[in-house]
This record gives sequence, C-alpha cells and structure tokens, in this order.
Amino acid sequence: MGLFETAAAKALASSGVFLFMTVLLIAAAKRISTCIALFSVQSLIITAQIIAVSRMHHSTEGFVIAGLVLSVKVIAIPYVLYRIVEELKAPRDVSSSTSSSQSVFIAAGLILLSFFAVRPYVGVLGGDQAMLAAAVALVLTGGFLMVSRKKALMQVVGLLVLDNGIFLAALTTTFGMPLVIEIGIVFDLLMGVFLMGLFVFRIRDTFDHLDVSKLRRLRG
Amino acid sequence: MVLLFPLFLPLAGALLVFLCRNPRVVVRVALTAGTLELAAIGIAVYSIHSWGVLQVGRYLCADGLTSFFLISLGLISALVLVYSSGYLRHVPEGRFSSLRWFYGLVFLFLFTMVAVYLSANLGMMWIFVEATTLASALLVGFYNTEGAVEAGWKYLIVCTVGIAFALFGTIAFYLAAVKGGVSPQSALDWGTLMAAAPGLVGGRELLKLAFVFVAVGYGTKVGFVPMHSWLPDAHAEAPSPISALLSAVLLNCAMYALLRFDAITSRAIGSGFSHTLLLIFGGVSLAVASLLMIVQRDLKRLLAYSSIEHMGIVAIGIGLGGTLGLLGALLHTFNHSIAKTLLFFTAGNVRENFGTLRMERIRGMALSLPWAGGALIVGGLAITGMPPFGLFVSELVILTAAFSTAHYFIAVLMLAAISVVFGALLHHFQHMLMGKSDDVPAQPALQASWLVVMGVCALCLVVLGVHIPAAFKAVLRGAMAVLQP
Amino acid sequence: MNHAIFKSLLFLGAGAISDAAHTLDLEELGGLQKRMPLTGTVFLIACCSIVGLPLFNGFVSEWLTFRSFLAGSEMTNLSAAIVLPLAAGVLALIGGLAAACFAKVYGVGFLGRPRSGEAGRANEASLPMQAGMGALATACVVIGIFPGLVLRSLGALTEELLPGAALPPAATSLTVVLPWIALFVLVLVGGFAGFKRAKKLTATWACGLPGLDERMQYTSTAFSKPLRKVFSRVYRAERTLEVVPGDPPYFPVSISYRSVRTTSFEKFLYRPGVDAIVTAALRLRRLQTGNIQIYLLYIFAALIALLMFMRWA
Amino acid sequence: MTLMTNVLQVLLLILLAPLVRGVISRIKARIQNRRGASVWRPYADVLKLFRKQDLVPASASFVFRLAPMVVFTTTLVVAAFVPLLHGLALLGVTGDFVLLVYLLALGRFFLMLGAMDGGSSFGGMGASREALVSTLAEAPFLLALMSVAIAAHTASIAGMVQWTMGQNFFQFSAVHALAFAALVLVAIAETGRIPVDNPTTHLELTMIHEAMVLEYSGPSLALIEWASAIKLTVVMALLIALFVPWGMASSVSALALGVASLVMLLKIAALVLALALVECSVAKLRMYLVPDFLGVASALAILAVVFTALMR
Repeated sequence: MGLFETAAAKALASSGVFLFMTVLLIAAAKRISTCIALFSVQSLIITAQIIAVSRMHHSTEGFVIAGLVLSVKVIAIPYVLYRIVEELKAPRDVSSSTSSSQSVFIAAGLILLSFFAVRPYVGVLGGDQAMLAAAVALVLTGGFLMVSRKKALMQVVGLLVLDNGIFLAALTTTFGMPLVIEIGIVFDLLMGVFLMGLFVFRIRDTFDHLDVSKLRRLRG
Repeated sequence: MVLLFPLFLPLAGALLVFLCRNPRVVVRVALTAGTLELAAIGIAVYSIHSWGVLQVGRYLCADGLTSFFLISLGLISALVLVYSSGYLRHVPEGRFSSLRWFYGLVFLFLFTMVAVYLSANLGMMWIFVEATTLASALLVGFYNTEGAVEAGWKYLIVCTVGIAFALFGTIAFYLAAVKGGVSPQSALDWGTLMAAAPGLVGGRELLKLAFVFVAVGYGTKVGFVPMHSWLPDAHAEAPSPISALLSAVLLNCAMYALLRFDAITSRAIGSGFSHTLLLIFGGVSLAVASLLMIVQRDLKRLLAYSSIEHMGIVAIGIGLGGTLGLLGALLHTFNHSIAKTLLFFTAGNVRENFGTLRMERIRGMALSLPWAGGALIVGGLAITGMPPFGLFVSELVILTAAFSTAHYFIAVLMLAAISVVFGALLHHFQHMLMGKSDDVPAQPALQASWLVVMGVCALCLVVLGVHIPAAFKAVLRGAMAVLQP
Repeated sequence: MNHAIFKSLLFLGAGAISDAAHTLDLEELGGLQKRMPLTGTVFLIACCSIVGLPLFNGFVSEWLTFRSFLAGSEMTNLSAAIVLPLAAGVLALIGGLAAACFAKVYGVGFLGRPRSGEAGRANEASLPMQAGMGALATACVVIGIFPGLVLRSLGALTEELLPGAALPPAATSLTVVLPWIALFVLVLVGGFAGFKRAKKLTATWACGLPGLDERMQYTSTAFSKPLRKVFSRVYRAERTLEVVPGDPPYFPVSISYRSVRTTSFEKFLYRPGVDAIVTAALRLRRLQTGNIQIYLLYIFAALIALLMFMRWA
Repeated sequence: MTLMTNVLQVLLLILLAPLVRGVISRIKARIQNRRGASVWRPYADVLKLFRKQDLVPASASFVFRLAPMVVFTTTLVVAAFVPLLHGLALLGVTGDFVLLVYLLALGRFFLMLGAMDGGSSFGGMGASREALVSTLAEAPFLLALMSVAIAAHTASIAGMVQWTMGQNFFQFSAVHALAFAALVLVAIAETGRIPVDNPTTHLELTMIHEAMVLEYSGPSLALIEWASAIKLTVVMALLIALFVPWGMASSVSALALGVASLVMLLKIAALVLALALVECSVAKLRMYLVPDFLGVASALAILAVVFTALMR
C-alpha cells in the first residue's frame, strides 16, 4: 500500500464531496456553457476515481476505461456541445422554470433524499455510502435539470448528468464491467449526443426557438 | 458462422445504399439486400431449429427464443422494404431526408435489432437496444415537418432516459451475479446467468431492485403506460413503413429483453415479484390505452394506442406465467406485429390518397378505395381480436390462462378493455368506410406492391387464426423451452 | 326447434302481407283474412303456436319448461326450490302477454274491416308462397297434436347430453292426451259447422246509428293501451301535449298529442355506461399534455412509485 | 266401470251448468227482493237461441263463426279434467294443470279474435280489456295450482285431489289456504263475475265479456252462453275438488256414488250462495283497479308457492 495507493483511497473518499459541489453549482448555473464545464469537471472526477479504483485492484482494464472516459466525456462531448452552442448563436441562457435559488434548494433536497434512499441499500449494493449517495444525487439532479430547464441543450446536459450518475453507480458497486460493455456504453452516449445535437439544429430550423416547453403540438 | 450473415448483411446493405446516388438504383439495391436478409434469417432459424443453441465467439448466441423473434423481424422488414419501394416516391427536401438516407437508416435499424436478438450478453443487448433508439430517431423525424421534429426529439430524449435506468438495472443484475459467485467476466452472459440463477437467491433484495429498474427502462421502450407518452407521437409522425417497423418489431425487441430478464428473476427468486409487476404494467396500459382510443382523431395515433394496448396484453400474458400465459404472449407478439403492419400500410394508402390522416375528413373509403377499405376491414377485425384471425387465438389463450390461474380481476379487466376497444375501433372505421367523400382523386393511386404486401399480411393472419402450421409450432415450442427450462 | 318453425312462418306471413298490402303498419291493415284466406289461416296457426296454445307446437315446449320448473321445486337447495316455481309464474305472465300481443296482431291485422285502401285491395299471395307457409303451418299443427314423434328423437339427443335422463312419464301421458283432445275438438267443431243453418249477412251493430266506418274499429295502439297503462313503469312513455289556442282561447285551433315509448334499456343501461367511459377517456386524454418535461416526470414518478411498492410489498 | 262414471261426471257437469247459473241469478234476485226469473231460464235461453238464425256481420271472416265453437269445445275438454263424484276424472289422471290453464287460454284467445272480427269498436274494446284481465290473471292462476301441485308432489288434477283426500281434515295447511284464496280471486276474474266484470250488464263502460259477444246471435251466442255457464261450474268444481274433496266416493259402487253426489250438491249449493251474496254486496271495480285486485291474487299465489318450499 504505497503512498500512491493511500492517496488514491483518500481521493476516492473526498471525491464524493466534490461531486455534491458540482451538483449544487449546476443547479445554480445560469448559462449553458457553465453547465457544460461543470459536466466535464464531474466526468474528470469520475475518471480520477476510475484510476484510483483500478490502482487498488491492479486491473489494467481500469486504465483503458479511464482513458476512454477521459477522452469521451471530459474532452469530446463538451467540445461538441460548445461547438453547437457557438453554431446556434441562440441566446445562451438556461431559461429554467425555477429561479436559481429555488433550484439550489431543490438540489440540496435531492442530495439529502439520495442519502436516505441509499441507506437501506448500502448493505445490498456494497461500495461506500457517500459514493452511492453521490451517484443517486447525480441521477436525481440530472432528472431535475431535464424537467425544469426549458432549453433543448439543457435537456441534453441533464441527460448526460443522469448518465454520469448511473455510470458512477456502476463504478462504485462493481469495480468495472467487462471492457467491451464499457466501450459500448460510452460509444452509445457519444452517438446519442451527436444525434441530439443534430435534432437541436433541426428544432432551431423548423421552430426558430429552442424552448422545449413550447413543443406542444402533438397532444391527446 | 450461420449467425454472421443475418447480422452483417443489413450493415453491408446500409453501406451499399449510402454509396450509390441514383434513387432507382437505391431502391433496387435495397430490395435485393432485403430479400438476402430474409433468406439469411430463414437459414439461421432453420439451423437454430435443427442444431439447438448456436454460439459464435463470446458475444453472439442464438437460441429458440431468438429464432422465434427473428422470424417476425425478417418477415416484417421484407414487407416494409417492398412497401416503401412504392411508397416513397415524393421525398421532402432536407439534409437527412433523401431516399439514400431513408434506406441506409432502415438497414442500420435492422442491423441493431438483429444484434439485440443475437447478443448473448445482457450488456451487449442493452447497448444495441440503445442503438435502435438512435438509429430510429432520425427515421421518426424523416419528414422534417414541425410534428416530425417534435416527435423525433421526444422519442430520443424519453427513450434515452428510460434506457439509462435499464442500464442501472443490468448493472445491478451483474452485481447480483458477481455476488452470487459467478466469474465477473461471464457474469452477464445469458447462459451462465440462467444456469447460476437458482444460486442467486441470496441477493433477493438486489434482484428485485434490478428488476424494477429493468422494468421501467425497457418498459419505456415497450410503451407501458406511465412511460408511453413518446409512442403515439413517434408512430404517428413517422412515415407509415417506419411506424410499421417501430410498432411491429421494435416493441417486440424491448419485450424480448423483458422476457430474458423475467426468465432469470423468476428462476432466481420465484416469479412472484416480477410477474406482479408485469401484471400491473400490463393492466394499466391495457385500461388507459383502450380508453384513450375512443377519443383519438388521427388514424395513426389510434393505431399507436392500439399497439400500447396489445403490448399490455402481452405483458399480462407474461405476468400470468405458466405454459399457457407464455404461449399466449409469444403468439400475441407475432400476430400483433402482422396485424399492425397491415393497418399501418393501409394508413399509408389513406395518407397517399386522402392527403390527411384526420379521421373526420376521411369518408367513403369503401367506395373510393375498395382495396384499402377491404384491408382496413380485415385489419380492424384482426386487431380487435375477431375469430378468423390470429389475434383471437392468442387473446383466447391468455384469457384461459388468466381464468385457470384464478386471476379473475385481470381477466375481467382484459375483457372490458377489449370490448371498449372494439367499440372505439368499430366507431372510427365505420365512420371512415361509410358515407360518400368528395375529395378523393378520381384515379386512386394503387401500387401492385401494396396489394402483394397486404395480401401476404392478411393471409398470415388467417392462417394463424385457423390452424398454426407445424413448423411454426415447433419454433414456438423451442422458444418456450428456452424460457422455462 | 318449435320457435324456428313458427317464427319463420310469422316472418313469411309478414312478407306476404307487405307484398300484398305494401305496408306493415298495423294501423293501416285489417280485413286481410277475407282477402288472403290461406295466408290468414296460416298466420293464425303461427300466432296460436307462438302463444303456446294447446294443439299447436309452441305448447309442447312451454309445457316441458313448466314441468321442469315444477321438478325444480323438488330440489334440496331451498333458494332454488323457491325461485324456480316463481320463474314458472313469470313464464305464465309472459304467456299471457304473448297472447295479448298476438291477439292484437292477428285481430287488428287480419280481422274486421280494412283500415286503408291498400289493405282493401290486397290479394292472396302467390302459390309458391302459400305452399311454403302451408308446409310450416302443417308442421306446427302436427307437432302440436302428436308431440311424441319429436320428443322421442329429441330424447336420444338428451340421452347423449345427460346420460340416464329419460323422458318423464308425464310427457308420455301428454303425448297420449293431446291427440284425443284434438280428435274431440275436431269432431265437435266439425259437427257444429255442419249442423249450423245458413247464416244471414247483416251490417255490424252500430247502436242503430247509420254509417259505421272502419275508423271506428280498435287500432293496435288502442288495443294495447290498458296493458301499457298497467306496465307504464317499464314503458316510461314520454307524452307531449300541445294546444294551439284560437282567437277566442276557448276553441283551440289544433291539439297535438304525442306519446313516445322510450327504449328504457338503452336509456338507463347503455347510455350512462357509454357516457361514463367517454368522459373517462376525455379526462385521460389530458394525460398526454404534449410537454416533454411532464413525460419525464411520469417516468421518474413511475420509478419512485415502484421502488416504494418494492420496499413495502 | 270407472270410464262410465267419468263420462257420466262430464255429462252431469255440462248439463247442470245452466241450472247453477239459473240458481245464482234466482238467489241474487231474492236478495235484492225481486222475484227473478225461474231457475230453468238459462236452459230456455239456450234452446231458444239454438233455433234462431245466426246473424253474421258482412266483413267478418270464418274466424267469427269458429270462435264460439272453439270456446265451447275447450270448455268441454276442461270439464273432463275435474273429478266430481270420485277421485278420478276422464282426463284427470293424464292431463295436468298446465294443460287445463292453457286450454282455457286457447278458448279465451279465440273469443278475443272472434270479438275483433265483428268489426265494431265494442268487440275491440272487449278484447283489449279481456287481454288485460286474462294476462294478469294467468300468472296467479298457474302459481296457485302449482303450489298445490308441489304440496301434492304430482301435477295431475286427479292426483292432487286424491292426495288432499288422504290428508286429515283438521290439519290446517297454510299453502292450501293461500292457494284457495288466490284461486277464488282468480276464478272471479276468469269467469267474469261481479267485482271484475258484470255478466248481466250491457253498459259499454263496464262490460268485458259481454262486449266481446255483442255481435253474436243465434246458435253461436247459445254456444258461448252455455260455455261460460260450464266454465263457471267447472271452476267451482275445481275449487271444491282441490280444497274440500272429503266426501267424494273412494270406490265406484252405486251407494258410494250416491252419497258423493249428495255431498257434492251440498258443497256447490254453499258455494253458489256465497257467490250470490258476494255479487250483491260488492260493487263492480273500476277498470284500472282490476290490476290491483289481481295483484293481491298474485301476491297470495306467490306466498303459497314460497310456503310450499318453507313448509317442506
């Protein structure tokens, strides 16, 4: 258990707190670009954890996955999103239906809820409680973002945050799935983001606004 | 080796279609690829039937259940390709809306669905189910109208969220397997999971949690009621051949995944929990969909709700369990896909000739469009479960299962819903068929290919309704054997 | 089987009437028996059979139903022993109502004076029609008088369904009594018909007033009025009476009375059900709001609900 | 020998019927302290009518002349059902109460048709009122007979009579009491006596049976009059046989028959006196009160049937 391993274990424990921070910040964010930046920070923290975990288990596969996550979630997807935001030249505000203070309160509430929700399952799922709570918090915040934010792009970001949450849950409980599955999941996510970007452009062309709550033509 | 053909043929088809420019060539290439694909699937099914489980490498495997679902996939995709060759003469402009893109995406869509059926690993299966959503999102938004874009967007977002939960469910299964002592590398392989399932009884709480997430996740793709909202929009706005593919094959794909997970959970912790869950979802979907069908104004939305209703019936079939329930459910997926394809093709014809799908403005189909009118009658009778057609047989089997296992509430609910649906459909179709309409073109456009396709559907329905051929019965028995070892 | 015979005979008769008098409205028929003797007789036989009068085939099956009700009273289960005989009472009431109804149909339709020109000019149905109806009528009478022929063959059928259920002795005694009664009636009626001296045709008695025209006869609605009044709760007729007052209000220009029999089943059974379903459907339609955010809320809500269900179920 | 007595019984019943009617009208007259016609008056009427000419409305069809014949024959056949002097009757054993009720219905059905064939509004009115009364009377009539049949575990009239004869006179049976009450009410409606219909009136407001036969004359009218007389006597005999049969001859010897006929005459006289008293003291019911009158009869009949099951 060299110096490096202990550092990794400590990093693992504290990263839960960092994740909560990003959750609160994303809830408070006003502009889409800050949300994208916060998303890449979250992915960075998750990559750090993957490296820490794989160090502890000496699994070379872990490093491959970490590299993959780093390249896709930390670099590729935010880059694509930024290009879309520039391309759109649409207003960059988040246009949320709840004011930022309310959002922060809700996010905090969600974090507390995730702690209570996770307590009965700690024994069952394994992995330490803080990380599991963080994962559930990410999922709930992702959901909250998608439901409260009106901008199409914000729904994409919300979806990504939710996916991050699930990915984290997978990570903490199972110390890594078979490699092919991990690659498949991340590749799917990337393709998903491309498609959503394409659809965002289509919405702008046909509706020349990006407000998702106005898309109400198909009813009944 | 035999499995590789059906898998990679659509992929090759897609590439070929993307390469050639001239639309007529595209159609011809598509048709040849389609027939080749059908042949490949036929050979695959035959070989599965004769040699049992086929395993290719670590990630591809096909057993009785796969062959059963492959048949409906092959048949419907061939019919859709033949139908769309005559259907898509006028193609709206727009970046992704050319004929080349249409057939390319269709073949990608087929590739992902075949991959779902052939994947041995539950993780792989999740990846390809997610891929089906991505492939079909563009197809839903093909027409580039306001409605199509909105439907495409909703379809993409809601299904991806749903599927994300399914991912967590799969992971929980993986965790339960690893805890239950299965080697991490092959913890998600279906074969090993089924074999080790009785040993997993220790993780009862975890398996129940996993099944809840899987049910909500894949339930979104199947269209169970609380998560069904994307389905009417997607199926109504997509071009008719695509909505036929979505309704008839994609829903079966998601149901196939649910079947796999249900088989594992019921072997591990007994079918109590998973079957109650499926019964709840099935009953609620059946009730809500049948009520909503009464007040529908658009023909394809009506058909979309009828898909939700029939998926509810299939879920009830699975939820009832036992040989009768499962047999009914499997048979119902097959019958439903054929009847729904026939109806969506008719809806395509109606849209071609009447220019609209709003049922108030469609009058006098029986006179002006005798063939489409006839198909509507046959489809309508079939989808409401009238005797000469296959759906009656499967609904009867499911109802017998319900009554024999004393699930009286579900049986009564199902009977009530079916009668409400009968009333609703009869009301709508009768309104469209009768009366006299003025805005129908003098010479209705009628494609020979449409006639052939609809004829095949009607023929299959009647054959399955009257007497199930021996070969089909053998495949069905093979599928049942897989689910109830 | 009986029902098949006499009901088809009644329909054929109706066909003959509509063919001859070009209308099936009872209010305009009348006096057809003299114009269409054979159709009239055949229709009379059919009416007697459907009412279940002895010497006609309807009676045999009604008699068997009564005896089964009577046998029902022997059952040990107390409620069955009470309900079944009472059901026989209901059957008797139905028999009475059927008698009233078909007396009206035949009486107003075939007897008395023709109420419209059409009925007056009606002529007998063509020969093949008569043959068809005649055959069925003879079947009615023959089965009515000699039920033994049919009961024995049906007995074989019931033997198959209920092994060991032999025909009760009373039924065989019925098959003996009915022919004797038929013979007795035939002899007596034949004797009286032969014995009667020539009859003298006169005008119908009109209390000495001249000119009794056909509009004075009872119409079918008039005939059924007492029964409708007694069973008004079932018929729930909607009556509207409009009086248009004249210049001096005491002499109204016109009085119009309209009474419509509501189809009570439809009004009280189906209509409320259908309305409830449609309103439920309309309310449910609001479920599909069109807003994607609501759809996502549905999914999360479903997930949380299921997790709670799992915790406590 | 029994066949001989049975035929004798039927003949006796038929020939005595007009006498019973004559006695009733004679007693009613005495009660209303008028002299009244002689007891043999109905015989004179019938014979006179037989000699008269038969007037038939021009528009009437063969049904008009057929109706009286059918009425008369069905009533004769019904007369053959009822045991008078000893426990058996010509058709008593083989025929059962359902056949009896429906034979009466056959007669009524043809009488209604004959009335409507006359072509006058009186016929239609009489027929429609008869339809009302007979429909409402049929159910209690059958239920009452059925309750006795259930109690006696047999459906044939003769069987019922022999079963009651076997019963001890003083052992009160609720079923029989209720059935008797119901049958009395139904008999009044069936034979068209005072509270339901006035047999002697020609006032169109009140008459039911008379309205139907208004058009008839000569032999047809004679047959109808005679048939209604027989019907009255048969119903009386049925009441007596079913409910107070004690005193009927058990064997077929001349002595037993003689005693039985004496006892029967006494019983019929008592019944006739009761009927006459009721007819003089009660006013005719309004037309739409008859359903309540028969409603009481049905209630009693239903109760009788329910009691058969309870008292088993």
